[in-house]
Amino acid sequence: MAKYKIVHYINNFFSGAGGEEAAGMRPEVHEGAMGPGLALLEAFGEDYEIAATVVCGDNYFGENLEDATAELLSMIEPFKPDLFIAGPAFNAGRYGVACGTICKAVEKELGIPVLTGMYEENPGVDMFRKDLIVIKTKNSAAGMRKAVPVFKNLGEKLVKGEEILGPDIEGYLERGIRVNYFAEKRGSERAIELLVKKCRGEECPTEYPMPKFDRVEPTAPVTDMAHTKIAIVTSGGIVPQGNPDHIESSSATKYGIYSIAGMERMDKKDFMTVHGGYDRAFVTEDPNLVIPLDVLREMEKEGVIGELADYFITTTGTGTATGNAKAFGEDFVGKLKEDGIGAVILTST
Amino acid sequence: MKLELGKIYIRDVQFAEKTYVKDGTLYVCKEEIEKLVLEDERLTGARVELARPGESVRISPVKDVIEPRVKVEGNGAVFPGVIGKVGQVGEGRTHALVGATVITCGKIVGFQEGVIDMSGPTAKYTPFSQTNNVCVVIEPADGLETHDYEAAGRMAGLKTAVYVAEAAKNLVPDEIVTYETKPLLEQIAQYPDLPKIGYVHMLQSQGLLHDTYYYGVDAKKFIPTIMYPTEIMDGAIVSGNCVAPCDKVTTYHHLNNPVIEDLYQHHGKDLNFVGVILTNENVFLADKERHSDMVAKLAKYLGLDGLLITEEGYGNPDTDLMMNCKKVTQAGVKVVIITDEFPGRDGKSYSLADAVPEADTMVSCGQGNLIVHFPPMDKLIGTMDYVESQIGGYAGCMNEDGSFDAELQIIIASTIANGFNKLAARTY
Amino acid sequence: MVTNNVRCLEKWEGKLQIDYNEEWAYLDVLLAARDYIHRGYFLLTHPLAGSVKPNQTPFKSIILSEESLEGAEDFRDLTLIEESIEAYHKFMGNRPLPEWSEKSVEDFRTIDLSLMEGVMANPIMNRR
Amino acid sequence: MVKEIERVGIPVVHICTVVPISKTIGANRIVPAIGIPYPLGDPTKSAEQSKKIRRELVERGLKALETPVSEQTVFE
Repeated sequence: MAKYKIVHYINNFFSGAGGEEAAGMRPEVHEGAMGPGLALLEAFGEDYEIAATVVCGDNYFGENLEDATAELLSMIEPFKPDLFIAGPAFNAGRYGVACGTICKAVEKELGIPVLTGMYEENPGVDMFRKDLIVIKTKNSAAGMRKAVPVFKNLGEKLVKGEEILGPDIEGYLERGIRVNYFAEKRGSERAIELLVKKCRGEECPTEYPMPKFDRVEPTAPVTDMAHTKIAIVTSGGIVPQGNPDHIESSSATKYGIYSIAGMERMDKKDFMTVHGGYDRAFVTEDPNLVIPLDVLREMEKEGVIGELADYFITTTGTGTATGNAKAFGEDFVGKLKEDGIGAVILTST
Repeated sequence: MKLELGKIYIRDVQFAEKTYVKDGTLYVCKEEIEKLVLEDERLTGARVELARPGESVRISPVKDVIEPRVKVEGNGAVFPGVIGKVGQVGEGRTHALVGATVITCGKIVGFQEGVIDMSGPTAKYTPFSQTNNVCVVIEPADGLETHDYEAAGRMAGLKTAVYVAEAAKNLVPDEIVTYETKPLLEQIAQYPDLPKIGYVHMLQSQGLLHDTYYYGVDAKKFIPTIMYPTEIMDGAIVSGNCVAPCDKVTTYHHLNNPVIEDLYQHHGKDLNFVGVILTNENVFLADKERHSDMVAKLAKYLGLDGLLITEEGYGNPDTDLMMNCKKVTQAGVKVVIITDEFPGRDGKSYSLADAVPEADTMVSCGQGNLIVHFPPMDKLIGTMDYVESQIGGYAGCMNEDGSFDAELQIIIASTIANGFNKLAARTY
Repeated sequence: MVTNNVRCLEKWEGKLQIDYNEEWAYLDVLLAARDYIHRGYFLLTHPLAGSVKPNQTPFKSIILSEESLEGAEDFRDLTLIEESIEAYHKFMGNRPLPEWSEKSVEDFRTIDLSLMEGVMANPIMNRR
Repeated sequence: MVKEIERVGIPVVHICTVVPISKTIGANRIVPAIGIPYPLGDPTKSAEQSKKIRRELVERGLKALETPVSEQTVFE
């Protein structure tokens, strides 16, 4: 009988190429097992072989997500593997993200089962736990020995299409999938038992946790406004005349960053509003009603604030999905950080 | 208020010349039931069929399920204000044909009617695969308006149940269970050291196909009130709705409310069951705010230490559920919620349409989006014409051999959110 | 009232300000209601009223008002409408709306109309 | 957007007309604006007055940024 074929993904460090100095290495493919793959190979036994090991530097992967994924896929595909394993990444953040990304791509493009492993605080866990089976590991490579049998057990089940049981039984991180089962007692009885415990102040674990309420803790205040660089962000739909980037008047799918360098105030000759949620007449006449550039310039001169960023960030708030707005924020905060912005004034109509 | 429930166990159902019970078998007269049902000129067809546990039988689309019960001693009659005269119930003695039901089915009223399989892999999801069912297949008059058809179907089931239950009136029950709740002050004094526990029973009340009746009063028109738990056992609450089949609280489930039954089991042992607060699930947000305020007020007024909340339906009622939970918790009363889940096909989405942090203790009755396979059955009671459009079904889900695939939510009471079943869900 | 149900339009045209569009899908009605909320309107009826899941019925009617009828928490309406939109996507992702027969479509109009009739019969509507 | 800015540790003040929306989206420092068609200023008054109002709002916003808060706070 032919052996089941596995392709294994590891990073620069585990391939022996080196640490930070090798993190920029491009994807490579090696026949057979190497590094942690040797322990996996031994555990899986003689019915399995590690046909190839693919390697990529963590930084190269992180900076070239799409290219790296495509290159790796083209290296993996010819081996026609039955199973793909990445990592485990333990607590290495960039490695974790790389493992998750490549696993997801392999599963989607090649349609084969995939497995990875991480320490539960690895940032890759939250990004991929819903999509992948992520085996729970310790936070360092010292946990490899304990992780190996879990990889073997789950890998075999995946290859043979057997039922994957709960996370605690199998040793992977909870994916958040709700699965039915028959309890020993009916729901009303279980509820009453929980209520009695709750009334006694005892522990009463819920069978169904509420979603996490996404709140962000308030940041510490600005302590030195006179030396702080401020940026303006708005959902008021102010854009340069002609709306060059075609930001929608409602249900926006994009945002824009536009220069205010050298301007003393928002001039109606330069700017307009595309916001579809309010009577635009006043703002069309005076865009400072949404972007208070005139007064901020005064304050800049007076030394009340340190400096004003020479651009503003804008989108339309009305009808815009919270998911889109969140994505805009995630996208532009990097720029704010890079530009040394110390505080933001966000205006909305 | 004290009620003796005389249980007569039914292990088989057969047709006969007249309706009676002998040695655990319910004999029913088909002709008399059909005649009774057809007294309503809104219905032009009525056919009685029997379905027993283990038979290769499928019943669909099911409107309501009712346990036959009859008042033997004490005030009033079952289903007061609907079949019986308006009058206080919940005291004296009532006989029940346990293990028998009346099921109404037939041409669809709405899309929210479901399936019962008496055997096969899906039978385990519904309690009615274990009961001996007298099925009344009804046919509406041509052009009958939807509201009228719903009402006619509802009455047909209740009338049949009352008719069948007459057979239990003069029998000696196999078992008598006594339930008692005293007036509030006495009840609290009876077990002063035990936590005082109540139950908030939320009734579906959104409009056509979404109504419930308390002593005949349309639940969307009442304000939250207090009920003795035994009232419900005499049919004070009647289902007039077809929410999603899986979480439909049939009249059978009102008569046999599991929370009330189990609270009585614990009564005097580790808790003091004080009473039931009835409330509704209206579409008006002002009603929701007002009624959840009132629920919290009543909970506080009754001096409760803790309470359970159950809902019926998905979406709109989730908001009532969460408002009730939040406000009752803020009033200082401990809450446990019983609910079912709709996490989407991949099982990964949040299951309810609303959420509050106070809902920190919930019991799950399973998730209804799971796809299950229904093999062909030898006999069909009702019609399969609508399977593709029933909730849980989908276009192309029917196969030529009579088998089909559908979401679990197409099965009557499969994930009923009052904890009647053992089905639950956990996170993988 | 924002609605895509012609029978609601027929019944209350002239009595209520009705934002009706035959072309609207269920989601469009939710989005229209959200836009009203963004403009300061309050929800009077629950966006998912009916418990008919969004991938079952093509019809949706929602009543809003410039005045709030109750002392609701600040973010209730916005949360409700966003949760409803999320629920819509969840169910449609699960399984899209079937191609109903005209008879079924009419039944769904009736159910939606009936929900709104219940609302309109509520004495609270007379307050304004 | 406001949450994402705050998440990376940049203090942010939300000057907005509909305070409940701001609360819902999770802003921690909120300054109520004048009105939907003209959040910062009042064009129905003279240009000087309108600008004065704008300046006051921005000053309030800066003050909010300089104030320690432990939960969502509206700076009236």
